[in-house]
Amino acid sequence: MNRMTGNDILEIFKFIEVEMRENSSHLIHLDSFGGDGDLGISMCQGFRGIIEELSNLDLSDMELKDVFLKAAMAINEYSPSSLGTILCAGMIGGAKMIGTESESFSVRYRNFVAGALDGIMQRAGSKRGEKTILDAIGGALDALEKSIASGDSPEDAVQAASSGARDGMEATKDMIAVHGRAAYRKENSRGYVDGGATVGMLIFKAVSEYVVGN
Amino acid sequence: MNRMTGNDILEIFKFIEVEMRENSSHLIHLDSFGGDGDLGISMCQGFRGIIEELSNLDLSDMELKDVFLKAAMAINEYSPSSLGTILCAGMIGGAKMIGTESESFSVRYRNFVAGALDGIMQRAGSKRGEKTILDAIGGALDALEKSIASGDSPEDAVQAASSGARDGMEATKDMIAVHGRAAYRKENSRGYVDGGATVGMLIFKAVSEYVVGN
Amino acid sequence: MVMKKIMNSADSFCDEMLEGIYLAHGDKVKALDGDLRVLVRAGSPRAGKVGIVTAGGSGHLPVFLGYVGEGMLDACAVGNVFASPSASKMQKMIEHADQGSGVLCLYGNYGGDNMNFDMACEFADIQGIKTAQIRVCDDVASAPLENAEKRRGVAGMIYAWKIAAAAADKMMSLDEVTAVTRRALGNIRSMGIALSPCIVPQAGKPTFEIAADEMEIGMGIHGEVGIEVSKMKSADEIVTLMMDKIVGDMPLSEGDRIAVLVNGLGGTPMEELYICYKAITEYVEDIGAVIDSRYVGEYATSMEMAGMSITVMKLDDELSELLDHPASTPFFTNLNM
Amino acid sequence: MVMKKIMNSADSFCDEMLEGIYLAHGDKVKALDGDLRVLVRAGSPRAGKVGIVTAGGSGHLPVFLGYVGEGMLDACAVGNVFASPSASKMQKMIEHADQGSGVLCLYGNYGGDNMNFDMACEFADIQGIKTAQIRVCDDVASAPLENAEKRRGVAGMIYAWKIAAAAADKMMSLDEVTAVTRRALGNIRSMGIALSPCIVPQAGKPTFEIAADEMEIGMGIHGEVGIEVSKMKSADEIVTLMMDKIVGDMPLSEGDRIAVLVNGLGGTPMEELYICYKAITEYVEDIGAVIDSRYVGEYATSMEMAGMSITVMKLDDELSELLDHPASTPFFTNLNM
Ligand SMILES: Nc1ncnc2c1ncn2[C@@H]1O[C@H](COP(=O)(O)OP(=O)(O)O)[C@@H](O)[C@H]1O
Ligand SMILES: Nc1ncnc2c1ncn2[C@@H]1O[C@H](COP(=O)(O)OP(=O)(O)O)[C@@H](O)[C@H]1O
Ligand SMILES: [Mg+2]
Ligand SMILES: [Mg+2]
Ligand SMILES: [Mg+2]
Ligand SMILES: [Mg+2]
Repeated sequence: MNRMTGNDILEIFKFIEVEMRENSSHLIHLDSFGGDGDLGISMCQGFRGIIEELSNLDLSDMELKDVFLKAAMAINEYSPSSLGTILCAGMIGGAKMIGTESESFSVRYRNFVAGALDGIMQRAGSKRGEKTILDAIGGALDALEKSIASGDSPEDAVQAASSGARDGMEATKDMIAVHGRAAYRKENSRGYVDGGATVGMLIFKAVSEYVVGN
Repeated sequence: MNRMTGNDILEIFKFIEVEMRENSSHLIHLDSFGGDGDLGISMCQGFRGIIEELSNLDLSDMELKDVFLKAAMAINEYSPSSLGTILCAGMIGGAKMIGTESESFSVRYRNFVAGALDGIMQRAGSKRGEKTILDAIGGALDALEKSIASGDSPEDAVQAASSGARDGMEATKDMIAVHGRAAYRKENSRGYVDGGATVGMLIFKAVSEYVVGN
Repeated sequence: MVMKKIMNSADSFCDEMLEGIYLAHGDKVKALDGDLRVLVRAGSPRAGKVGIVTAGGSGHLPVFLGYVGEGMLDACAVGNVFASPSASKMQKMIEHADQGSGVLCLYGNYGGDNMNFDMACEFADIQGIKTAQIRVCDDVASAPLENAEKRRGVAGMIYAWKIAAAAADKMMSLDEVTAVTRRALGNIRSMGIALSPCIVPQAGKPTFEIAADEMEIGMGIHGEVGIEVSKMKSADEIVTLMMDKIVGDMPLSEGDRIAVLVNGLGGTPMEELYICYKAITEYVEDIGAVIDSRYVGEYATSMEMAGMSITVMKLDDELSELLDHPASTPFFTNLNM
Repeated sequence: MVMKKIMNSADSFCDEMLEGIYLAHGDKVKALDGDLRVLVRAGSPRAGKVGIVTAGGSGHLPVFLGYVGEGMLDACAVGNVFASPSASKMQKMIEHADQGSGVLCLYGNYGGDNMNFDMACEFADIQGIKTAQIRVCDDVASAPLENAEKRRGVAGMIYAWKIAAAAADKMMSLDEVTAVTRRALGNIRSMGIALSPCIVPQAGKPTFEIAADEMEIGMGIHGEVGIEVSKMKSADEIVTLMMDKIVGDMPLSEGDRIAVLVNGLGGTPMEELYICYKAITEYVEDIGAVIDSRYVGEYATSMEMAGMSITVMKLDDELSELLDHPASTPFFTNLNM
């Protein structure tokens, strides 16, 4: 998998949507500790919305950047919850950095993830280490950097990102939330994994499974 | 016990109040089948109200008729629920018929009960056989008539009235309610004893226990 | 279900609630001669106006006392939770409300209230006050049409008060007010469902339970048993079965103009009431009738009971005009409608 | 706790509720360009008036959309239950509300709403529409005073809207409206308790449970955890601990004039709110402050959640005047106060 088209992106969103659906009650559960327990619902709606919007477009010739901008507006429209809006900001940030086909898959992937991280930090006023989805994305980015430095294949890159995201997610367990509703729990927000970080992990997992499988 | 004073009446109301208090949850339970479950509460309030009002009066020289009129207004004031108001009507009706000291205790008691039955029937538009307190009062009246016909003592009369009231109460088990909230249950009101009839039974029981014990 | 109420004690529940109301709305209502249990308008009564009064148990806010105010009731006697006030309090209230033209006692058909109003009116008679009594019997679930006078009074009271009070405000005579109110009541039907019980503070536990997946169809506002217990249904199904029962009792035809009250019993969120209102509009539209006026909200509650009731009033020109007549109490107004 | 709601489906919950509202109040409010999720006043906007808009999740009726109307908000974008609406809907609403003098976006401080309003205002900027944003952060239980900008927005929103909308109605400029609203918010504090959870229809079960004999002190209106879980207390004790927290944050002194909002969260009967109001008057009297205005009822709910909140606004002459300025929406009016 070196050449990605808009259709691949749509297929990846379908993989992500399945993950969200299958983990819906788990996400609701995690979001209930400090949040309002809507995470499983809002993520299913958001990714279904993206799929619906993208399915109506001829994606084969569309630039990936534009596909992500469409997806960004769609997730905000269909799931304007905190995380839906954060993912919107992330996709806008990623789209800006995704570059052109002249670059390799792994580099584009790394640049997209870096752009997403940046976009979210600006929109949401947050940074890594604050028990959010940023920790999963940051974990993926670190792993991607390493993987690219050692010249890994696209398959290795996505798998590295996936396990990096999982590490980032797991690290949120010991963090204190400072953003979102969970922040109201202060010290008590320690001890469980962040729901948004779990969403991040699931996204990287879905990307990895799609890329490895195709 | 041939001469009754207003003080005896007050003591009897205290006996009745104890019965209501001790059977409060049972009355609530019975009133819950078809009614609103307030019977235990309203009866306690009502009789406590009577005791409070009468305790402020010099009863020793008051005519029994006037004692009952005071009690009637008090129970309506402190417990204006259906049954409180019915007992008010009953006491007014009874007071009208209680006569003077020239008559024997048993005759006066019989006349009072007959007047109470009448007063309620007129105020509430009901009659015996309709699953109400009237069945207990009616049962007591029948038993009193018999007891007087056979020349029984005051003690025998009150005991007869008490067991007659209990029979009347028990007979309500197979009746269909046609008055009050229980009437909405129609056929389903059959199968349990009426709460108001149980109150009636407890009143006659208290009278009997006071008279026999003094 | 365990009792969980924000209160100080069951015994002080009603009086503290009343004190709160007088403290909050002392410019609009007052305790007659300092008696918390007799609530009257703060201003002095209008000379010559027919008095419109009611009475009933507590636990139904804004019913009963919440409807005392401009263009609405003149006075209300207040009982304990779900219990009638006494005849003597009613009598005081009637006396106050009489401005020489008589007083209409307009209240729900419940044994205790009936007998106490009977006694109070007898007392008033003796004092030479002209009174009329109308018992509201709008709950179609509580007795068949041929025994309509045995039906309970539920949220239909609000329309009855609105009509009667507007008529009195227009200085109609006691006979005229009584006549138009009776006519209105001939055109009013209600039906309710309950999803959860409520707890009388002094009882401390519910008088009945409803299974988690069931509802009581036709339940009364004190938890009196209804027509049947059924599995939970969808909003559309619930509205259809309620409207079928109402329309079965009081037929609606194409072109009829109606007023609709969708009433929450206390525990049911307003969101659900509007979902029901949508279903009602569809039901009414199928008949070809027209909804001219609607109230959606908590108008007659049973404390924390979950559930709702629907009330329909068939309108004519006079009833419409009386319904639209301005009314303003601390708990109810049509000035924003 | 099992979900028991009068609805047709969780997915249609919000849209059917909205359809019901438009059907009921079509003479007062309408769906902008047919979009159910953008509710605006039915009439055409007043030229030159500063637009006052809000947005937020469903499940809080009468918040948010219920405050759109005469003398109140111009428009409201409506999200799913407890979820923000999208930036594009907010943008449409801002565009509609702008009458050349700019638009104040006045809403509760929640992550999703904040980010979406930020985006929407960036879009509006590009279109040349002047906007200002104020996030209501009135819940003293949600963060200490030094982090006051992190606090959640709860029932204090109602006072903020009332003040801002009255100022706009008096044709003040965007800067003036913003300034007086900020000043009002500096004088507004809220605190809530919850006695039972509520269920988001699409979740189907509560996000938390409260033991039968316990309450959550300081809980947010979406069930965000509060300050502490405590055994149930008496109404007087509850009011004291809530008022202590409010007054600890915003001192009240002898002679201060205040407005008080006693707000039911949905499942708590109005009777209990008045018992609390009585306790509040006693608390305030001990300080020597004076309650000049009070709202008691369901002003900002969490569907069927049982509980209540207290909001206090310290008044000055200007705030009093703006508070008293006439307002009339289908869900809120002060015409009867
Ligand atoms: N400021 C922020 N920056 C980054 N991520 C955030 C921020 N605030 C919240 N999140 C993420 O969003 C998740 C909650 O999303 P969501 O359930 O949609 O929020 P809400 O229901 O409060 O709108 C959190 O678990 C966290 O990962
Ligand atoms: N019309 C009536 N005539 C005689 N007794 C009646 C009548 N209606 C009700 N009762 C009695 O009153 C009892 C209920 O009293 P109560 O609980 O005070 O009623 P409520 O709570 O409905 O006011 C019934 O059990 C019945 O015995
Ligand atoms: Mg959430
Ligand atoms: Mg009863
Ligand atoms: Mg309520
Ligand atoms: Mg409610």
